[in-house]
Amino acid sequence: MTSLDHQVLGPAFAQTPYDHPFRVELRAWLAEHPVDPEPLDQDARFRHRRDWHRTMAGNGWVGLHWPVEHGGRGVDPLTQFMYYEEVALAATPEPVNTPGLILLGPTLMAHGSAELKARFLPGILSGDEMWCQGFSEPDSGSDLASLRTRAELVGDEWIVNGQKIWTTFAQYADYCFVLCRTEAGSERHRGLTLLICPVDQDGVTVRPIRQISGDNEFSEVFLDDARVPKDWVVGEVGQGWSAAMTLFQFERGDQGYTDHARMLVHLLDCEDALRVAEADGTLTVDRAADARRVQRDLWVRIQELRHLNYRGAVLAKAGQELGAVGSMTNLVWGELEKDLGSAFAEASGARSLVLGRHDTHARLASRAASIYSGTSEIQRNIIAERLLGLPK
Amino acid sequence: MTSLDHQVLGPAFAQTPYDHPFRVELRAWLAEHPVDPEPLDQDARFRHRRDWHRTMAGNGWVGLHWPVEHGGRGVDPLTQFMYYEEVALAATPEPVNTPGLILLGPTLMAHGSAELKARFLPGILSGDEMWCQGFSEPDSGSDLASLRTRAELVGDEWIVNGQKIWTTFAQYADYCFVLCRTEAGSERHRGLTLLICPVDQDGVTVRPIRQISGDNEFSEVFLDDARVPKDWVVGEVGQGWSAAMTLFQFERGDQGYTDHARMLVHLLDCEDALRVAEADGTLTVDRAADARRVQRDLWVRIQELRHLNYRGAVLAKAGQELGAVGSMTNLVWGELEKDLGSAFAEASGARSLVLGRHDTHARLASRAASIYSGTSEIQRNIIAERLLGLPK
Amino acid sequence: MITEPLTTADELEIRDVVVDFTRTTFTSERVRAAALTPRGYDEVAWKQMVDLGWTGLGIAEDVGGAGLGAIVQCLVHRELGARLAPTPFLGSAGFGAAALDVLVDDDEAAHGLLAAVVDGTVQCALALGHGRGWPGHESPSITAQPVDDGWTVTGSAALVLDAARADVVLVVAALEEGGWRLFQVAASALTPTPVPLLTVDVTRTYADLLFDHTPATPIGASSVTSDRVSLLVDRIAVYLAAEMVGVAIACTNQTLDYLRTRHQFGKPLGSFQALKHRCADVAVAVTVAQELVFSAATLIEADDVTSLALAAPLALARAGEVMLHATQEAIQLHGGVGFTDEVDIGLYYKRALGDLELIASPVDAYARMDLVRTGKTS
Amino acid sequence: MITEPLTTADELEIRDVVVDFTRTTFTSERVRAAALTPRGYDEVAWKQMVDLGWTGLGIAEDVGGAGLGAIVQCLVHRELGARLAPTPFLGSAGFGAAALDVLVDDDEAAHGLLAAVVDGTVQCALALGHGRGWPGHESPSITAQPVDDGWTVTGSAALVLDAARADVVLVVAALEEGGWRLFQVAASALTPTPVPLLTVDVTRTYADLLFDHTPATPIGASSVTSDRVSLLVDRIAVYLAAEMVGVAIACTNQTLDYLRTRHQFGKPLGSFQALKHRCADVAVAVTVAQELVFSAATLIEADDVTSLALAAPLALARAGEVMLHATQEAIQLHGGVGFTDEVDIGLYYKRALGDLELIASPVDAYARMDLVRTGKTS
Repeated sequence: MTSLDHQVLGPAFAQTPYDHPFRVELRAWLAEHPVDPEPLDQDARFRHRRDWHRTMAGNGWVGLHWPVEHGGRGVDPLTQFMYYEEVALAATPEPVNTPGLILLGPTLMAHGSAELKARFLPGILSGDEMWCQGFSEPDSGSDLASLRTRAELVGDEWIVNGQKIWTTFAQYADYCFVLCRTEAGSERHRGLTLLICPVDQDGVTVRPIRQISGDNEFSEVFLDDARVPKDWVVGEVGQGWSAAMTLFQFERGDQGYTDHARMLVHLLDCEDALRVAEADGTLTVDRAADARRVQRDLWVRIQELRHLNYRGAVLAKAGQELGAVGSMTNLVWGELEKDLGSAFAEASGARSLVLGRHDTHARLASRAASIYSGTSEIQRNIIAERLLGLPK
Repeated sequence: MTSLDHQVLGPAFAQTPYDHPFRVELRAWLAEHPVDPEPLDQDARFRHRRDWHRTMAGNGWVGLHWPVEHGGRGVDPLTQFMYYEEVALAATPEPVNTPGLILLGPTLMAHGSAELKARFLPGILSGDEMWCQGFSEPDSGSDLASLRTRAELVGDEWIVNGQKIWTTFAQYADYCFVLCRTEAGSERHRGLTLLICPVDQDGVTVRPIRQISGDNEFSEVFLDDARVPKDWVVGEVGQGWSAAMTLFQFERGDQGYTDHARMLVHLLDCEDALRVAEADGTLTVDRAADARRVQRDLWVRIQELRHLNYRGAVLAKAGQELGAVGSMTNLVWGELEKDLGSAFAEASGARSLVLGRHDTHARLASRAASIYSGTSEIQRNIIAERLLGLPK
Repeated sequence: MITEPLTTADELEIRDVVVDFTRTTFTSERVRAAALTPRGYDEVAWKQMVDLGWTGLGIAEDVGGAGLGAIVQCLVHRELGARLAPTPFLGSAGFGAAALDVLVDDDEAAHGLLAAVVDGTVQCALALGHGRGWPGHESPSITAQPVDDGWTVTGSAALVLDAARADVVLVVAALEEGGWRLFQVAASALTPTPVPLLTVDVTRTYADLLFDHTPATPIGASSVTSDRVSLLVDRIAVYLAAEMVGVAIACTNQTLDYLRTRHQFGKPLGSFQALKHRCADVAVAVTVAQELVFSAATLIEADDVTSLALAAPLALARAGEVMLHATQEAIQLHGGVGFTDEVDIGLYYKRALGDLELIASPVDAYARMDLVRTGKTS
Repeated sequence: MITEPLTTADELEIRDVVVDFTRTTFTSERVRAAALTPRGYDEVAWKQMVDLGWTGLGIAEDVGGAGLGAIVQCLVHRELGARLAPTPFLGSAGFGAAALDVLVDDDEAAHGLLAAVVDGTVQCALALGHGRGWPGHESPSITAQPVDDGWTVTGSAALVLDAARADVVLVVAALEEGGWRLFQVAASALTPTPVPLLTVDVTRTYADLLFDHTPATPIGASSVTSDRVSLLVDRIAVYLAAEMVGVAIACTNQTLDYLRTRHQFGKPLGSFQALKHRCADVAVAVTVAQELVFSAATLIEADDVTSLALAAPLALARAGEVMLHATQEAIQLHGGVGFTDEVDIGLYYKRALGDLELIASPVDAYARMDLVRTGKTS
């Protein structure tokens, strides 16, 4: 009675049925464009993702939520919701250039000058120019407003000095959007400006940070007299905090960000691995039963994430504020991602200690999930204070 | 290979083997003195416990840790550890008059005058006089030092006014030890005095508080010009905080307080109930398997509590400070007691919704465990700040 | 909770009316007082609810209902749960009406009974003959036998919701030739007369029912399959889950109010970060559970039985777990008063304990979900 | 942690010596550097440990050990675990020596090998022929065959601790007539030569071992029962559990240091109550797990095999769970740097992952404990 869709993704939602014309169209295109699985090596993995981005972009399958005037299809959030489910079901490479596509692009559309839009939006969409985000600093991890990177306008250039950290895939990026202090002596949220900084210049040094997984997904970015053209300001000078808040809204509002469908597809692999491990004696009966229970709990929790993402899409479609849903999805996603990573490895028992395996890697890499996009602790603070009205 | 002792209580400890002469002696006495199971009705239950206390006391089996000069046997804490295990194994009624036996008695021995000792210690031991503790107040639940009950010396009597709350079994008590403010205008820990207040007088009104379990184990105690003889002061006038801290040390240091052996015996009943419920179809196979896993986890957690109690006994025997172990046992005990209460009821499924059953009652009553003897939250604060040295 | 799954203007308007009525009607005092009455529920309030048409909100218009569908029905269950309303709404207008709707096609008898449920002349209760949960491979606990002049039913059902004072008991009984059929048994035909069980939850009445060749009238012309009975359980599971989230939301909101106002160590309790984080976890869990429940309700409305078969046990299991956790946390976060009868938090906890046994425990609901997901349902 | 199960003056004195040596020797830099050497461990430190007599602390005096018993042995495992010391101590002086002690009675060969392990001339590893965990009803994975001039062994063992560079592999092989016997296999007799496996834990070496009619020398005159092999597993489980609590204690202490000093939002991180409470929970769990482990060590010393059969799997399971939880919490509580290679927290986590697979996962250890408790061991 249940279809494969139901088995993998769960019950359908009224507005995004599994036979929706959009799904049918995208499935047909994906069936005609098979793609290899992702390699383990990080550099190869990034190239693989970038190539796939370009393939999709070349066929109009990237940035569907962007307005038609900027090269998108102007689809509504519910269609975007289906989009992410379908590309995940087809086991395509993970999205790349999301800092440009999800964050800076839409922020530019809201706050950017016509010149900046014309200059940067096409490259983001096509994947010809890659982007990274320069917000966090060594001494302002969870407390963004305490940032100290400063920029000074000298002639027709901003001269930027400071240090960013936790910048995802900076080593592959062409541009970094940098939040910095442009008003000497300003404090907290005031006097900040959001600049677009070219990465390939003498004043910018990228030092990748080695993670426990062996990856270098995050970098420190040292800005030593880095130069930014005077007009490459997103929004107004001194109004960087407002631009950043707009940008965060997009981060939290993107229904693909907390990728439930990829998780559900991975969980299917995980269930397969468990069947193999139990059959060949790698796992005892007791341990396999335990792993099965864990996987079932994960399926349930991913359904929860999926329902939050759906709610987010429904609210976005209705033009409503997404902040609330965003903090919840971030929290739910981060904790879930870790447990999913562990469950992957657990499904194969001792084998997943050995390097060079996807499950080994996934377990280690997933430990960052509840930290790098705002720690779970910060999310809980936000939920308690802003959404539940508990006193500071 | 395993004996019933091992199956119920777990692995032996080197210093308290299951064939220890003390255990043998006590077991023999208990075998000769069978006792009915506890009734459900609270008044009947209290009488049942009190009667058993008197039976044991009459045979020298109460207050074994008290010095011989005060009617005890002066046994060391490891013997006391065995004592609690043995009376639990024999399914005897729960201890009663513990506020006197565990707390006030030893505090009197440390801080009391010769007159007070002679007047009160024999009645505590024999169970002829019952005791309760008057510390908490309506507006100073977890924050004892903010208490407001005041006593004023008028002639040869203290006149006490104020209100206590969460006083266990006050309705059955002859005396209440009351911490109150005797120095007008004093604040926090200063100016407090510990008084012995007779309960049966006009100035004392006991209002039992109905719990969600239907019991009235705790009471509000209203003190309206209650009278206390001038000399019924434990320790010095104005040094009540110090006396209270001594008393807390005894509370935390008593190895029977966190009654692992009773829990292990109850868990055995619980395992039996589960077998019955699965056999007669009350519980599905899945639910029974889940309940079995929960019970196994509980056995493990009770073993942990047991090891903490043992460590406490070893430290006490060596004359060392027990505060550290005490906060841990309180925390571990409270959380465990709740889960054990739920597991009792879960073992019989829907049946345990019906009133008049021990499991129904135990589940409801256990919700108080992590609150009334200092909330789990307060215990965690203490552990983090005092034991781990994390900043206030 | 943090999100409100009701979105249309109509839904929000009905919600406000329902909330207004339940808040003013089901005060703590009235709820506690009603528990002590002979019928065990608030008869005045129940009559008002019938007069306001609540018993027909989710029932089709051609039998006198308002035909507003499952979302509105769930909204009512949620809000009644939030107030621990002592009424037979769940057993009669929820479970009973659903049985008439799902198990009987186009039958005058069903319509007559449905109309009577809607207009309050009949209060019914539902006894499921396969036992608890969804029908599986166990032997049925209630069977039907044809006799000369009609039918009788035989068997038992434990802790049947709202059955102690029902006028009619609807019985889903197994037929000898296989399949199931819905019967009605007049309360007066039951021997012994069902007695209200004293359970932890004083706001609700239960009874054990015994059938011993008890005269029963079939409703509907034909038998139905186990799949159809499963669909009925799906439906009532969603209703119950809606009540569960109501319970969870209400006790969480009461706890948040307490933490905002109660001071200790010179600060509002709610400013302590450890408590904040626990509130955040509860609130997120409740919010998400509510999304699962109302999403399942939309599947009832869309008649998507394939998705509902997954969504209903998922919603019931998760709402049940979350409700239990929320009520337990509410007790703990209230501190001393939390475990006393002086606040209502304990009543919510005890309602939770009862609700968890009504259809299927979370463990059993998950097992059902797994069977559906892997296509292994009977 | 919060309590220290070592109590006698002798034990505390030895502890201070061991802690002093491990702190100064196994610095983060040296540990990381050793991982990159061909042997994969710190050979200088290992020689020092042998010279200091650590390889003989828990071994009887008549074979050249110090005869200090299981508590001191566990202390050393704990402190080496706390520093993630890259040495073959656990595999050789722990597992290997235990096999010689438990499985062989009064035999010159065993004593000779034990003495060689003590004086460091031989480094050994242990391959268990029943597979992982405690022996049960599964077919053995390594069997022994008598041949003309002696014995051979056949089978395999995956991820054998410290086996990549061992001189001698001790093999517990199944005999055709039933029972088990301990054999030694020279590393040079192994084909293919074992290669160090690259695992998540760079501070430790593992190898997969293959035996294909590999010449093997029996140690001891007679075979032993499964019960005796179980006793061996009990013993080494306690040693491993001691290492586990060392790992848990060290990363928890590093985390507490970090929280005391690192500031955010103008306050030390450690003053945030939600973090405090999580630290309290971790510290209590670690403290209790350590009590379980050292209590089991006293049972080894008291030769109470009945109690040890329960206590060992309990200690291993709980220490394993707590270690994993403590290392995961350490990463989270460190925030950003926690998941980088710039601090050692990740190394502790990865050691934990390895340790959890060495003998038995917590789930399997609990299953063993249940069998023992209910008297259902084979």
